[in-house]
Amino acid sequence: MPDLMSALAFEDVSKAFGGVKALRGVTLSVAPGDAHALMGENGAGKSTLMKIAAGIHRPDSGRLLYKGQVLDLVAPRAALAAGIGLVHQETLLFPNLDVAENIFAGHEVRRGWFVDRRAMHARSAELLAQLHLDVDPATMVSRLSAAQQQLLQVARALAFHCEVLILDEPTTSLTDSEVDHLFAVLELLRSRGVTLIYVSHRIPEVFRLCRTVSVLRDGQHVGTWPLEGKSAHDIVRAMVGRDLETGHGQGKVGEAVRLDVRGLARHPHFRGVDVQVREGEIVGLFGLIGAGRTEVVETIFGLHRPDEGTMRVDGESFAPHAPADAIRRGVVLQPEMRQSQGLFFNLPISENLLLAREAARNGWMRQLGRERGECEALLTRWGIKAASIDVPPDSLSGGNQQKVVLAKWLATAPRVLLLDEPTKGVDVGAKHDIHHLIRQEAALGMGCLVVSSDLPELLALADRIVVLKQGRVQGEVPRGATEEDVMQLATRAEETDAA
Amino acid sequence: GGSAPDPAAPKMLRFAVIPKALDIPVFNYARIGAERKAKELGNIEVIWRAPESADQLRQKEVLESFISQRVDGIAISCTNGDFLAPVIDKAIAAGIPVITWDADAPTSQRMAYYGVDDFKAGQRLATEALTALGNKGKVALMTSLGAYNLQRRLDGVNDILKQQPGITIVETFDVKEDIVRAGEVIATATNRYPDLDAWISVGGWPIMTRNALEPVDTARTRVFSFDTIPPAPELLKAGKVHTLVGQKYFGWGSEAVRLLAEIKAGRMPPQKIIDSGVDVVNRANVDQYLTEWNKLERGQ
Amino acid sequence: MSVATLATPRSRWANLLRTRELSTLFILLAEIAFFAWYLWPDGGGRHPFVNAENGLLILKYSAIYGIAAVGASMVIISGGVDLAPGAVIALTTVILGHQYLESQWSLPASILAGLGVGVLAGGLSAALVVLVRLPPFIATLGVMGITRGLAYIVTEGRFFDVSARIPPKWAPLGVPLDWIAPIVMVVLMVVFHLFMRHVQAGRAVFAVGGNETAARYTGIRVGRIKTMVYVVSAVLAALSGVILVLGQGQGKADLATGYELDIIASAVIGGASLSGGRGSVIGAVLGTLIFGVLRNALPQIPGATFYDRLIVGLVVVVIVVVDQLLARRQE
Amino acid sequence: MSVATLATPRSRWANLLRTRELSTLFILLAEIAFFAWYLWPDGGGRHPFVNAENGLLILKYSAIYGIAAVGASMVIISGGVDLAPGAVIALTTVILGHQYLESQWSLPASILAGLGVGVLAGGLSAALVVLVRLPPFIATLGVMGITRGLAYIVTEGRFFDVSARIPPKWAPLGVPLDWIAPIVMVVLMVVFHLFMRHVQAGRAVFAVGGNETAARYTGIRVGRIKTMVYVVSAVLAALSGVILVLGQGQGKADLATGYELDIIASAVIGGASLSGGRGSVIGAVLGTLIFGVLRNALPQIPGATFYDRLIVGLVVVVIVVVDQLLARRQE
Ligand SMILES: Nc1ncnc2c1ncn2[C@@H]1O[C@H](COP(=O)(O)OP(=O)(O)OP(=O)(O)O)[C@@H](O)[C@H]1O
Ligand SMILES: Nc1ncnc2c1ncn2[C@@H]1O[C@H](COP(=O)(O)OP(=O)(O)OP(=O)(O)O)[C@@H](O)[C@H]1O
Ligand SMILES: OC[C@H]1O[C@@H](O)[C@H](O)[C@@H](O)[C@H]1O
Ligand SMILES: [Mg+2]
Ligand SMILES: [Mg+2]
Repeated sequence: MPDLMSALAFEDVSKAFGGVKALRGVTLSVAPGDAHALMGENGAGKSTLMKIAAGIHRPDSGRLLYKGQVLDLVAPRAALAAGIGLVHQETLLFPNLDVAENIFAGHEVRRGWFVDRRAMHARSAELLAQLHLDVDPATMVSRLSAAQQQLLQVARALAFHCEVLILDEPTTSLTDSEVDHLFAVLELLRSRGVTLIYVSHRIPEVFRLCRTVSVLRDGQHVGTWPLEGKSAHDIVRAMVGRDLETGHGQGKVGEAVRLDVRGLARHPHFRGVDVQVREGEIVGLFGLIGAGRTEVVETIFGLHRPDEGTMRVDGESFAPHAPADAIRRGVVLQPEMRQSQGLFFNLPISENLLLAREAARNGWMRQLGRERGECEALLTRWGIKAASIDVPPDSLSGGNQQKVVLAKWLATAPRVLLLDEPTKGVDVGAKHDIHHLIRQEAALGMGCLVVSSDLPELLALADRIVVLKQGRVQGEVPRGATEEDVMQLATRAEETDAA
Repeated sequence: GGSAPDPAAPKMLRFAVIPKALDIPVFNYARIGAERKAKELGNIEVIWRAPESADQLRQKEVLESFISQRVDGIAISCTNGDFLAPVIDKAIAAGIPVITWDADAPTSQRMAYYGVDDFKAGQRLATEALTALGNKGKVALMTSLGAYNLQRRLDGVNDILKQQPGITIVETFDVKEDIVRAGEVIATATNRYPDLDAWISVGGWPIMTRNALEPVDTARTRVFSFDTIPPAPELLKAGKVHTLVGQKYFGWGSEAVRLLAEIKAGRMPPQKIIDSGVDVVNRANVDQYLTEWNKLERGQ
Repeated sequence: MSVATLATPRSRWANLLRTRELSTLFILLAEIAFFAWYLWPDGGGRHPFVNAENGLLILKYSAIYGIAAVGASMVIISGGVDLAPGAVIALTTVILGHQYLESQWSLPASILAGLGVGVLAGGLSAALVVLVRLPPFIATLGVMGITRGLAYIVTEGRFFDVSARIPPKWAPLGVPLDWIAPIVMVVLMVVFHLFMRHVQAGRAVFAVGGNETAARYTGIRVGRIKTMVYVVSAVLAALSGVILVLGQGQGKADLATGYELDIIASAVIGGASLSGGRGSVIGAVLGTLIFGVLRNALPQIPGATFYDRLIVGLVVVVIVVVDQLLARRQE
Repeated sequence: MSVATLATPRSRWANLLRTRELSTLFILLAEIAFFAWYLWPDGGGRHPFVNAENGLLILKYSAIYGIAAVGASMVIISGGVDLAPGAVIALTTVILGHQYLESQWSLPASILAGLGVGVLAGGLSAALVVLVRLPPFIATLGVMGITRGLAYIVTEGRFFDVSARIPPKWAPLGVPLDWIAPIVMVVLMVVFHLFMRHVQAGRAVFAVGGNETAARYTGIRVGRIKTMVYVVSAVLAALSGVILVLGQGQGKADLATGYELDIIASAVIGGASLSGGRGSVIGAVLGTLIFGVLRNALPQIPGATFYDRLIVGLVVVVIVVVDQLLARRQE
């Protein structure tokens, strides 16, 4: 029965990509004016379902109802015209255009034949201000940080005045304060009657924003419930089909200093950074957007040359000219952006898993036969869901892609593991697995330095957290500290700056 | 820029001598001839210029550039005479004498042409072939599409061959001024037509190396080609080639410069078309031809 | 966000944009200045390089490349590349000549037939790129072969002597033939510059070249935009062919052989990026003038004869390198 | 994940890989079959196309392209493109000829000098791409101009008649000269195929072409890999030049003009993607054979003279289109 009361409804929607059945007869409806969370493990089919609503994919079977009417979307254009907007999970921007042009691309404000640049800039400035995004509309997008780019994608969706706004994991790069700004805007939209569909793996956010939740599992609709009265536990169970123990699982920190960074500086990004990581220790590196965390770990990894400072690995001086040097010394980095920095979509998973190790190895012949066995072992060990080791990674869900990137680094048997947003866009189950694996590796004596915008994650994972603000270390908090303790360090700095 | 003027010396005359292209070997001898003649006459500077490869539009641009810098005379081998005619006329209207060499622009006002009559030369090449073949047999023709003088030669060749019922033309091959391609075409066609009686080429592509004609069994297939520059005469002596039709390569340059100097001195050439005549080189006269050639090369 | 912080980056960016074309203009002027100095006539008198006639000459020949470069640079900005312009120019001259002389069509009708070559060639390139999703390099390489091949088939190595039927001092609408090419080039440059900067479809070309997926997802009709640039490119090449055959008097299959690489190089010198998303129509036209000045001035330097190719190669490298270094400085 | 599900996709992927080269081989065989049928001698007797001698002929001339295509396809796989091979071939023939004839060097020394051209040209391309970070198209376009320019400067329009000093039936190491080019081509094809599949540096070429940023973050020395492919490409072009000058007997500045486009087209026909990350050395060589068969067979068809450009253009398009459609089917 079509639900006449729904803003958007999917009826028995199926979609397959080659052999992969992404959606298997999903029936689901979203009430008008609702803030509806869509949850599920990585690869459950959330993005696919949302892309169908945005006219990017066409379902193989089933149909889409919009305000009770059957809607046949032939192109993204048609969805936008109907009032359905989507903030994509991936970064989809024009690096060669400025912020205003990115917001209005394809929908420019016109005066007669000509594009009205002034009007677009003014309107962009408003949208950016709403999101507290402090960038000039004339800035080139290639100059924005990952977090700024993510907010910009939201700003673009806001410009369309949609009736249904879908946000597919819009906060993976954001810290709490940016999330606050974003939620304020979303609350405002909802109060104006806009229907929101919110895809996220961050359960607290879902409770904050949404009223209803739908859960997908393996391309099928598990159920839809009001969030009122539900617990995080319930949702996880619905998603994963089992309980996850939330153990802190403290490892034992050794005495030897694995990584010793002193007075590291790279202008204008950061300066005077001191960090020590001991064997078996997991150190968190926290900071607000643009605090320079990524820059710090990339510099340690040899991607950039520091202007000042010294580094030691296991007591020996360490000054890598390139990542290859760092890898040889046992220092590896899982980069922030897995798609652009971590994966080769032209190569099978097996190559993705072993290239790093092989590039660092001195020998030059590959033993492709033996490697297969190793790759299959890695797949099993990390629980990576893939058709085989011979498919390229684009057929994997985000969480599984992330596991491939992590596995590729652990295959090099590192001594120091630098992680930049290790669970970005990863579902609770996978996140749990990843935490478990990181702890397991640390317990074997590795030193880990973890950058994450997800404060609860850091609190659960790290033995202590170093807080960075505008490129300077503000202090650190020990295990057992609260979110408030950490935020205080970050905001105290902000107050002193304002003074 | 430029050379320091010596007020005592007579004014230097700057003659632009323009071949069809810089990458066609026959023109190298024309350059030698032109520069030698300039030196001999004294107050003449030769500017040797052309597009690298034959391109009639770029050649026209070069020609126009010489008009706007007001050189004292222009001698040109036209990639396409009709195409250049209006610009040649423009030069003459601007007071710059123009003569053509090797490849004419008959529809222009050019003051003289020095070279062969391409149509007749083609006829001659074909006649030599007919004689050797006894007016019958299978022949393959070789040209490069694009240049007008080659087209005229080809027309001349065809004019003669088509009158002979005993002659079959198996194909006219276009080698695109590429000697590697010429070699490939010769090899392929030799394989395709093992009973071929003759090759007739209106340009020198087959005879610029020993290698291009290597697959040809000269006992079966005879080769007739335009151009006699080295190593062609040696190929002839070695029996790889039957008859060559040569042109006045050094003369192209030296006559061109001489004619321009004469015109500058107020003496118009007695006739517009100065047929340089061709050198028909065959087994009988090749040694004599080589002696002559060596003299020319040494500048005697 | 204060007004002050707002002003700085915007005007800096605006500067950059302007600078990119200005820097090409600057290189062109420096080149002209160099040759003006180098070729200064010893005894005074008429300057062989700096004179009105020579200026017109440079413009007239550069326009053959320049008109095509307007379209080719749009293709490059869209993230593609067009290897067909040279062949399209040739086929246009041939078809125009054939219709005018052999089929006895009127001149306007023959011109339309010539432009039709552009529509068809561009349509074919677009179909291969958009529908069959061939990489542009290979699609337009194929179209180049097909187009030039047809020109040879029609002419069989001969040519159509259009000059025979066009009066030598012919001046359509009172404009001397020599002036037409430069005027058309400048008008097209301005029109398409405005189009690319201020019209939605023009902006979309930049978007498509910058991130095709993002363009598709934001509702830009990527297929149409690509079709547009390939058709514009081929039609402008055909227009260049029309002007060539009218101005030079011949329709011939081997005309403009290899010019595609010069045209692409001009666009790149003028600031276009072959990875798409960046470039300028004005820059591309200025790029063709940089080469045009070289082609004009080098024959005026006696010893330079065999150095042309080297000089052109060096100029390409030096300009792009300097440009790259300047761009890095500015960052 | 059961062993069963594992097996199916693995062999499918492996198949795909193999198919890509097999499909090029299939096209080549189909082409040969077509001409074998079309050129079947009416009265029986010796087949003009299918005979050992003709096969050798095709191989010998294709090898000029094929040897260079081995390197050029590696550049394409790395995400770049090399426009210089034709010019490098030419400069090599010229330098070898010059050293051998004018400077009276020994033949081996002259050959080394010729190969030196490759090292220098490749080094320059690599420097421009890696250090100055020029887009490969423009960097190698510049190197193409510089290289060919030098060839013109050295020869001044003349040529070096190496045939004068190499005996016509010369057979180094007992191998007839005609056999050398095909043998070298096949050996290089096998060696570099193995290199690209089984050697770490070869795998890295695919990684760099697939995602350069990720390659850098993976610890691959991107600069070295790129330097390697440009140098290999130019050195193999030079090797092709050496074989050309020995086989054809001439060192000349205009040799191999425009061959770069044929070489690139061959690599693409053989499965290389110009956006990098995909391609095959074997495929590229098979691609040159596809063109080689055309160059050989078309002159055997009476009347085809004016049609050959069209046919080559059509073949490029048809092969790549068919290939694209097959690939989509398989998905
Ligand atoms: N374009 C595509 N081609 C092939 N397979 C795809 C494609 N897009 C999605 N898939 C597959 O479809 C399934 C569902 O993917 P989808 O992106 O919808 O998951 P998701 O729920 O959004 O996961 P995540 O939380 O990781 O974003 C996955 O197995 C994925 O690998
Ligand atoms: N591509 C870029 N171009 C210019 N500036 C950049 C770029 N990337 C980052 N920055 C700037 O460098 C500084 C440090 O950025 P970095 O990415 O290291 O921060 P971060 O703490 O990791 O924050 P994020 O959450 O944004 O990743 C910030 O001011 C940021 O705006
Ligand atoms: O090699 C080609 C050359 O052949 C000559 O015979 C001809 O006179 C030249 O103009 C040129 O075409
Ligand atoms: Mg998703
Ligand atoms: Mg970061």
